[in-house]
Amino acid sequence: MSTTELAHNRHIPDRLDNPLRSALFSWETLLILVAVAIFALNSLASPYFLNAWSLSDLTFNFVEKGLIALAMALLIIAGEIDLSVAAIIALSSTIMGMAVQAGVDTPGLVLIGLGVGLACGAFNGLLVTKLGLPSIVVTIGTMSLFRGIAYIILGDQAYRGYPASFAFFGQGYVWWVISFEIVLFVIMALLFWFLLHRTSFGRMVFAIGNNPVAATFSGVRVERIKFILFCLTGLMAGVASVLLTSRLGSTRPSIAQGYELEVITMVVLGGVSILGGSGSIAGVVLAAIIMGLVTFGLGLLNVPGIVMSIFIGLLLITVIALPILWRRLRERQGA
Amino acid sequence: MNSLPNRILKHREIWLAAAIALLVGLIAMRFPAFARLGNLLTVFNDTSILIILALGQMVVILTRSIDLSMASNLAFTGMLVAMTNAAFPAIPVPVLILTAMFVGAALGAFNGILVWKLGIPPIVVTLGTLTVFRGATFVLSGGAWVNADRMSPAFIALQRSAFLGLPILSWFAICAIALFYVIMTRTPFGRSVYAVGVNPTASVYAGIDVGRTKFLAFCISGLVAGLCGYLWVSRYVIASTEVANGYELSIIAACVIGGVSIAGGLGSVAGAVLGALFLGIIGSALPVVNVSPFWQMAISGGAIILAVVLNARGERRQGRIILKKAAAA
Amino acid sequence: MMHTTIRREQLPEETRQASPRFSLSGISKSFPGVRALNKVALSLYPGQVTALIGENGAGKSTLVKIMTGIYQPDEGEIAIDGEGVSLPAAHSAFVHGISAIHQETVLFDDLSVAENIFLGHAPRTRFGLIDWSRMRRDAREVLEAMGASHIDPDTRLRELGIANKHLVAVGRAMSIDARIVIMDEPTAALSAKEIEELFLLIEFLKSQDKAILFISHKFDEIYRIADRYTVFRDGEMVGEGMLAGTSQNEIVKMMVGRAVDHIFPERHPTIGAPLLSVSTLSHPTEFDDISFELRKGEILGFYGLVGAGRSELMQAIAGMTRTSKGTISLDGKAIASRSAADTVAAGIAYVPEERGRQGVVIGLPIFQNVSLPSLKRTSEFGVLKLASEFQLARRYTERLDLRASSLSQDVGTLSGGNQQKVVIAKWLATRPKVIILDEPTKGIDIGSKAAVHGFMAELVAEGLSVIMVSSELPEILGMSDRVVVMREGRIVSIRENKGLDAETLVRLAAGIAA
Amino acid sequence: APAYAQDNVKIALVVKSLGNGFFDAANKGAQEAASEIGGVEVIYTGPTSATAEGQIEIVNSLIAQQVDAIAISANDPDALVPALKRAMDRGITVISWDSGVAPEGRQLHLNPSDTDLIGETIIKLAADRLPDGGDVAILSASSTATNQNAWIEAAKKALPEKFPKINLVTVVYGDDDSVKSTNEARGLIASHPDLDAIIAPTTVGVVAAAQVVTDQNLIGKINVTGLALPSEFKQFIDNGASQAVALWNPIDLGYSAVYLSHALATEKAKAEPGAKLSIGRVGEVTLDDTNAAAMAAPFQFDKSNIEEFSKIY
Ligand SMILES: Nc1ncnc2c1ncn2[C@@H]1O[C@H](COP(=O)(O)OP(=O)(O)OP(=O)(O)O)[C@@H](O)[C@H]1O
Ligand SMILES: Nc1ncnc2c1ncn2[C@@H]1O[C@H](COP(=O)(O)OP(=O)(O)OP(=O)(O)O)[C@@H](O)[C@H]1O
Ligand SMILES: [Mg+2]
Ligand SMILES: [Mg+2]
Repeated sequence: MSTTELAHNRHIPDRLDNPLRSALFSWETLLILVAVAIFALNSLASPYFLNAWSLSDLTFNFVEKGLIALAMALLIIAGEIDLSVAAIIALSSTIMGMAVQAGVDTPGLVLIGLGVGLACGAFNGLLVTKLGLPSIVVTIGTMSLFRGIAYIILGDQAYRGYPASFAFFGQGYVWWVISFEIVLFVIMALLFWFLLHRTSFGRMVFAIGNNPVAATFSGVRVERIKFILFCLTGLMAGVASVLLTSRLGSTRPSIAQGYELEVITMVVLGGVSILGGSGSIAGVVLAAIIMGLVTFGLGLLNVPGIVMSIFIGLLLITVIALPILWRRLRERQGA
Repeated sequence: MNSLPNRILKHREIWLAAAIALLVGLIAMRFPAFARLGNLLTVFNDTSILIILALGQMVVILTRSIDLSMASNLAFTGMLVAMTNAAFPAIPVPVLILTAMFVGAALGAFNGILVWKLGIPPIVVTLGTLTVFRGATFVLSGGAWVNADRMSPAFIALQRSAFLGLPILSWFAICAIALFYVIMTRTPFGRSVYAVGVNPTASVYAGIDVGRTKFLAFCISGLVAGLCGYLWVSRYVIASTEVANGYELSIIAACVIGGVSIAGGLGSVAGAVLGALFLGIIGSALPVVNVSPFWQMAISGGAIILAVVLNARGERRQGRIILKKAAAA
Repeated sequence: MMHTTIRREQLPEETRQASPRFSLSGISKSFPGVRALNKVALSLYPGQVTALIGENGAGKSTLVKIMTGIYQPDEGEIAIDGEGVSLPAAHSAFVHGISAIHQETVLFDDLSVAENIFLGHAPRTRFGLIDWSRMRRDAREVLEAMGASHIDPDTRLRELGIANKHLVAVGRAMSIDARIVIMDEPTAALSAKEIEELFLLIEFLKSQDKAILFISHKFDEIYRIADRYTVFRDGEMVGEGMLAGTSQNEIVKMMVGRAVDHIFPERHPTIGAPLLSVSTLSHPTEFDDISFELRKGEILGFYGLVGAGRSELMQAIAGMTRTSKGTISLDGKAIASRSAADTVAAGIAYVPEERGRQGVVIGLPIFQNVSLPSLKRTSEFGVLKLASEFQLARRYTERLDLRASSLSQDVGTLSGGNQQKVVIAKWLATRPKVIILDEPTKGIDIGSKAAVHGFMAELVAEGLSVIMVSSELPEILGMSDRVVVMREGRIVSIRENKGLDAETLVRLAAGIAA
Repeated sequence: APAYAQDNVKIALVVKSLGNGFFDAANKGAQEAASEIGGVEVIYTGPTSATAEGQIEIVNSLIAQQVDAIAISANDPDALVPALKRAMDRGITVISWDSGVAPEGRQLHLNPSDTDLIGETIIKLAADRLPDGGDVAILSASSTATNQNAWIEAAKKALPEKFPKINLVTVVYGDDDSVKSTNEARGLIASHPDLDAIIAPTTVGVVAAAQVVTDQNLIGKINVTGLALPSEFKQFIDNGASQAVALWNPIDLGYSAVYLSHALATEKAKAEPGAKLSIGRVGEVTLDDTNAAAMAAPFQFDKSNIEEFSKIY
């Protein structure tokens, strides 16, 4: 803290370190390095990897989960969590399927898909903010509830017969190998980056996550913002549902099983603190890409998916533990 | 004001037990055989594994932690003992059970060490080990299943054989309930688990090592998961990578329904057991009363939400009272 | 133990025979930015009650935590019966027979009363299991001995009022067969009757030859129960001796009359018309029938003992808590809305007391902390303008002479005093008409205090009105134009700060007849 | 077009889930076909849990690896169609076997046996032991499995004419998951006290049902039948929980899948309605209007022969 004592001049600089320099030592840089390394390894390991179509196909492995992770990142930064996102996908897809039977056309289907997602998110948000319940239990409950409703509606049936134009969202290409899904992901990532890092809303999200009491004392409407974040997460689950349903061309109640944990893993791997208060959209996007690279790369080598998950799990623990060990080490040297 | 009936009614476990009795009553109206003792014992036996797991999870949750890796731990140890049994049928089953408990506890200790020594949030640690343990199961088995034909008769028969008219599996649950009851209510460790969850700062003042208590809690949940690894595999007579996939959330749900507060410090053995039984009864009753099994998930989801809402009502915190007249009133 | 032998020579006749049961010497303890204790000494004698006296923040509780193994001193020795000991953890204090009632009730809300009393040393059965029935019996005995037999050992602590909780804390200390008993403001939340019972208990402990440390801000209690006194000021020991023969005035002077006091700013207030008026404001449990007016350009001091309810009142005015009755109006307009966001918009800023919890957002950099309540002004259509955020932050932090290396530094890395400056800057940046400062200099060093005081003077000179809640007499006397004294949730007196003296205020706040 | 420049023809055998004994046996046959044909590399793969999403990810990586053919036993007839269509667009031969995909998602489908025949056989296995008629229930796999649903349809069709005394009380789904199948079997027994037989046309479900009957001491009262792998099921024939079960030869099925994939991929054969295609040592099949073909009739196992077959698969 010697700098503190020395700063006798009344001028306090905006920042001390060169932003470029601090960017160089950031979490995102680490993730970029990891991503590049995995990319390189993939290209070496399989001759089929470096190919426009392969790289395009690769994106399907993470885009739907990544879209939810964008919103989930904000929610976790604000100190809450939503385990029901995969169930929201299932319910939203089921309702879309019902709408198809009723003869609704593509634009209507999309609206319904997004609307159901939003409504589910709002339901979570109401339970958490109005009744003051812990979000982790609320969403464990709604996770069963939402998917349960999908099972009640569908039972052992499947909905199919989506209109041909509906296939575009999950299967269509905007240009050459550039799929609609990846374009949407890039746009959404930019939007969320802007929302979190460049608006007063995003600033309040950080404040809430770091210290909800102080945020309330500072006039931040904590409950309202949390509610909005739950709605946003539900909405993004709705978006993912539209994409996934379109990609599968059919709906079963077991759709997107287990996605919630993968989404949360993405968020945490992206450097978002599970305790709230810190994280970045760039990190989450990179984590999504890394998970896509790992699964697709190992898939090319015909490594079973479950073995890939060992890599992801270890990556998660190591990446979280490393900074802590590093700090310990430095403290020990300092003492 | 503190009369006995009053005090009893304050316990949420009583309410839950009443709700379960009501549920059984309702089912019995449509299907009387369900409420017969024999059938209820079968339901209890069917729920035994969930009960044991919920008890382990309860200890962890009480310390303000969470163990998402229990089901994966179960799959791993289950696979390990099944493969051991297939390869060396001569090893007596009790030895295998002890092995399962030991291996499970070791995996739990791995979680616990990361929480204790590195201070990584339990949810992150166990989210990681959730996939690692299950992946390790696949690696261990090479993806192959161990079927009934490869297990020794004793391995399969043990929990099915009866003692005093009850299957051994039920006895496992009964012993676990008794043991956990004693640990949680009658041992300094059990009480320090509560203390850590209720108020970590005050625990430090009272001379409790908070990190170590959490570590031990994870060892217990791991040990229990290991034991259930054997029980599960021998009950369903199959060991595969997919065993109990996603079951971690059912375990947590049982605790939550049983009134174990996710914020730590609140919850009881009776609650966790009743929460598990509630899920077990719904699961076994639906096909019986001819409600489509597809309703089961929604019903248990609704039950979880309802339980959380009701528990939260009971926990409303009061502010401090400065005014003397208010304090007296 | 050289130290103690020398000291004994100076002691009056009757204690010279007894050697101290527990003695600390040369104890220092620093926290980031604060030297809480500086080479202090304290001795406790068997069969005697020693009162530890000092202003808020003098370091009393810090010493208690060192005596109970919760904090480790930076330097100094601890001895029991003349033998040096170390207390590396709370448990080791237990083992040495030290028991304490801490100032913050560190109890377990969701455990039963009996368990709160016995956690960590519960009676066991032959098999090593906790013996609940004996524990209940013992708990009942302990509570009865304290005259608190109305508390049922089986109730959950959460269901008890704060006074009863405090009794349980006392019971916990009693339950250990301790030779040294420490009580950090045990009477703060007790009623007169309960205090009487506590005193009977202390008399009993004295007769049992225990060494007792008693901390209180209330002089009548100190004179009733204590034999000896030790006075701390700003982390240093400034005096000790036998109470008999020492007048209350002498002690008050020791604790408030600071030799190296900083000079309060010279002010020539021009006080205008009433700006904020609060009338019959009430809360079901926290405060009742509060009416006062704050005038333009005025500093209104709120004095009272800890727990008098000043903070609750101010939070209600700031829109953080609901009230049951009464009105608040600013500039003649009633403030209808009851949320912090609306109060800020109306022009009232509340700088909270608990800086760490309610004030700073640790994890965010300084400039983001400062701009948090003013985000509307540093953004356009919700889009942040970084440059104007920095500008805003710089304007107010530089005025407060914040010592920081850059505005992008995490506030968590600042010292307590500098954090406090950030909090004040944050509220000033909202351009309020009224600013409420709750313990604005709590836990900050003398230098920063002067800066804050100087700045307050500037503010009122610019026409702002200030409410200053403080438990520090010099601050109240040095800064206020008028002083409101609160006790137990009610206003007991509103006075012009002319010819007011510390003792009058202490008496009013503690309810001692003059 | 297939890459002749490469030495090997790469054929991916995609199964519903890894670890399942039935598919492991099929893989054995696939490898046999590969070494018999020569110059063929078989990639045996599948998700860990039987989901369509898992299979889609695998199909995507197979497309990227530019395999020559994909032979899939699908977890969902519809959800896989888009991914498989894409594979065909990129010149990959796609066939389904065992559990089919909708016609637009594959070039041909290889049924292990004639659907109607299987449907009839599973009922007959139960009916043979119930000369006076009785109540039977079906424990199926996943509710979306094409093959299961087709067999159950066929069984229902056969009931009124050929087995008038047999009463099918219900159909439940165990999702090819041991736990779920066990619970469903228990539910069946609890809710239908007069049940005489459980028919499980799935190798996972039939083992679970037989284990439940054994555990609940209902041997002799409830007869378990269906489709079972002899090696996994032998003990239940031995202990009497089941009188007889049936199955086709999974080894032959895997063999044929690879044989046909190879023939199509190397353009030695063409998949069109009515075509007669050779499947090497197994014989030949004829494609119907939907390009589907059926292999041999299911084979019955009982006390007399299970010992022998349990050593093979
Ligand atoms: N954990 C801590 N971290 C930082 N500073 C601390 C900590 N604990 C105490 N301090 C500071 O040490 C000083 C002494 O505090 P302490 O609580 O000992 O005072 P006290 O004499 O007990 O006051 P009171 O009469 O208000 O109880 C204060 O300036 C306080 O802010
Ligand atoms: N009854 C109590 N229960 C719990 N905490 C208490 C109680 N009384 C006082 N405290 C603690 O003492 C602190 C000061 O109490 P409070 O804010 O009510 O009174 P105040 O008159 O504003 O005192 P202060 O001079 O500390 O501002 C609070 O932050 C609180 O933590
Ligand atoms: Mg104190
Ligand atoms: Mg206060």
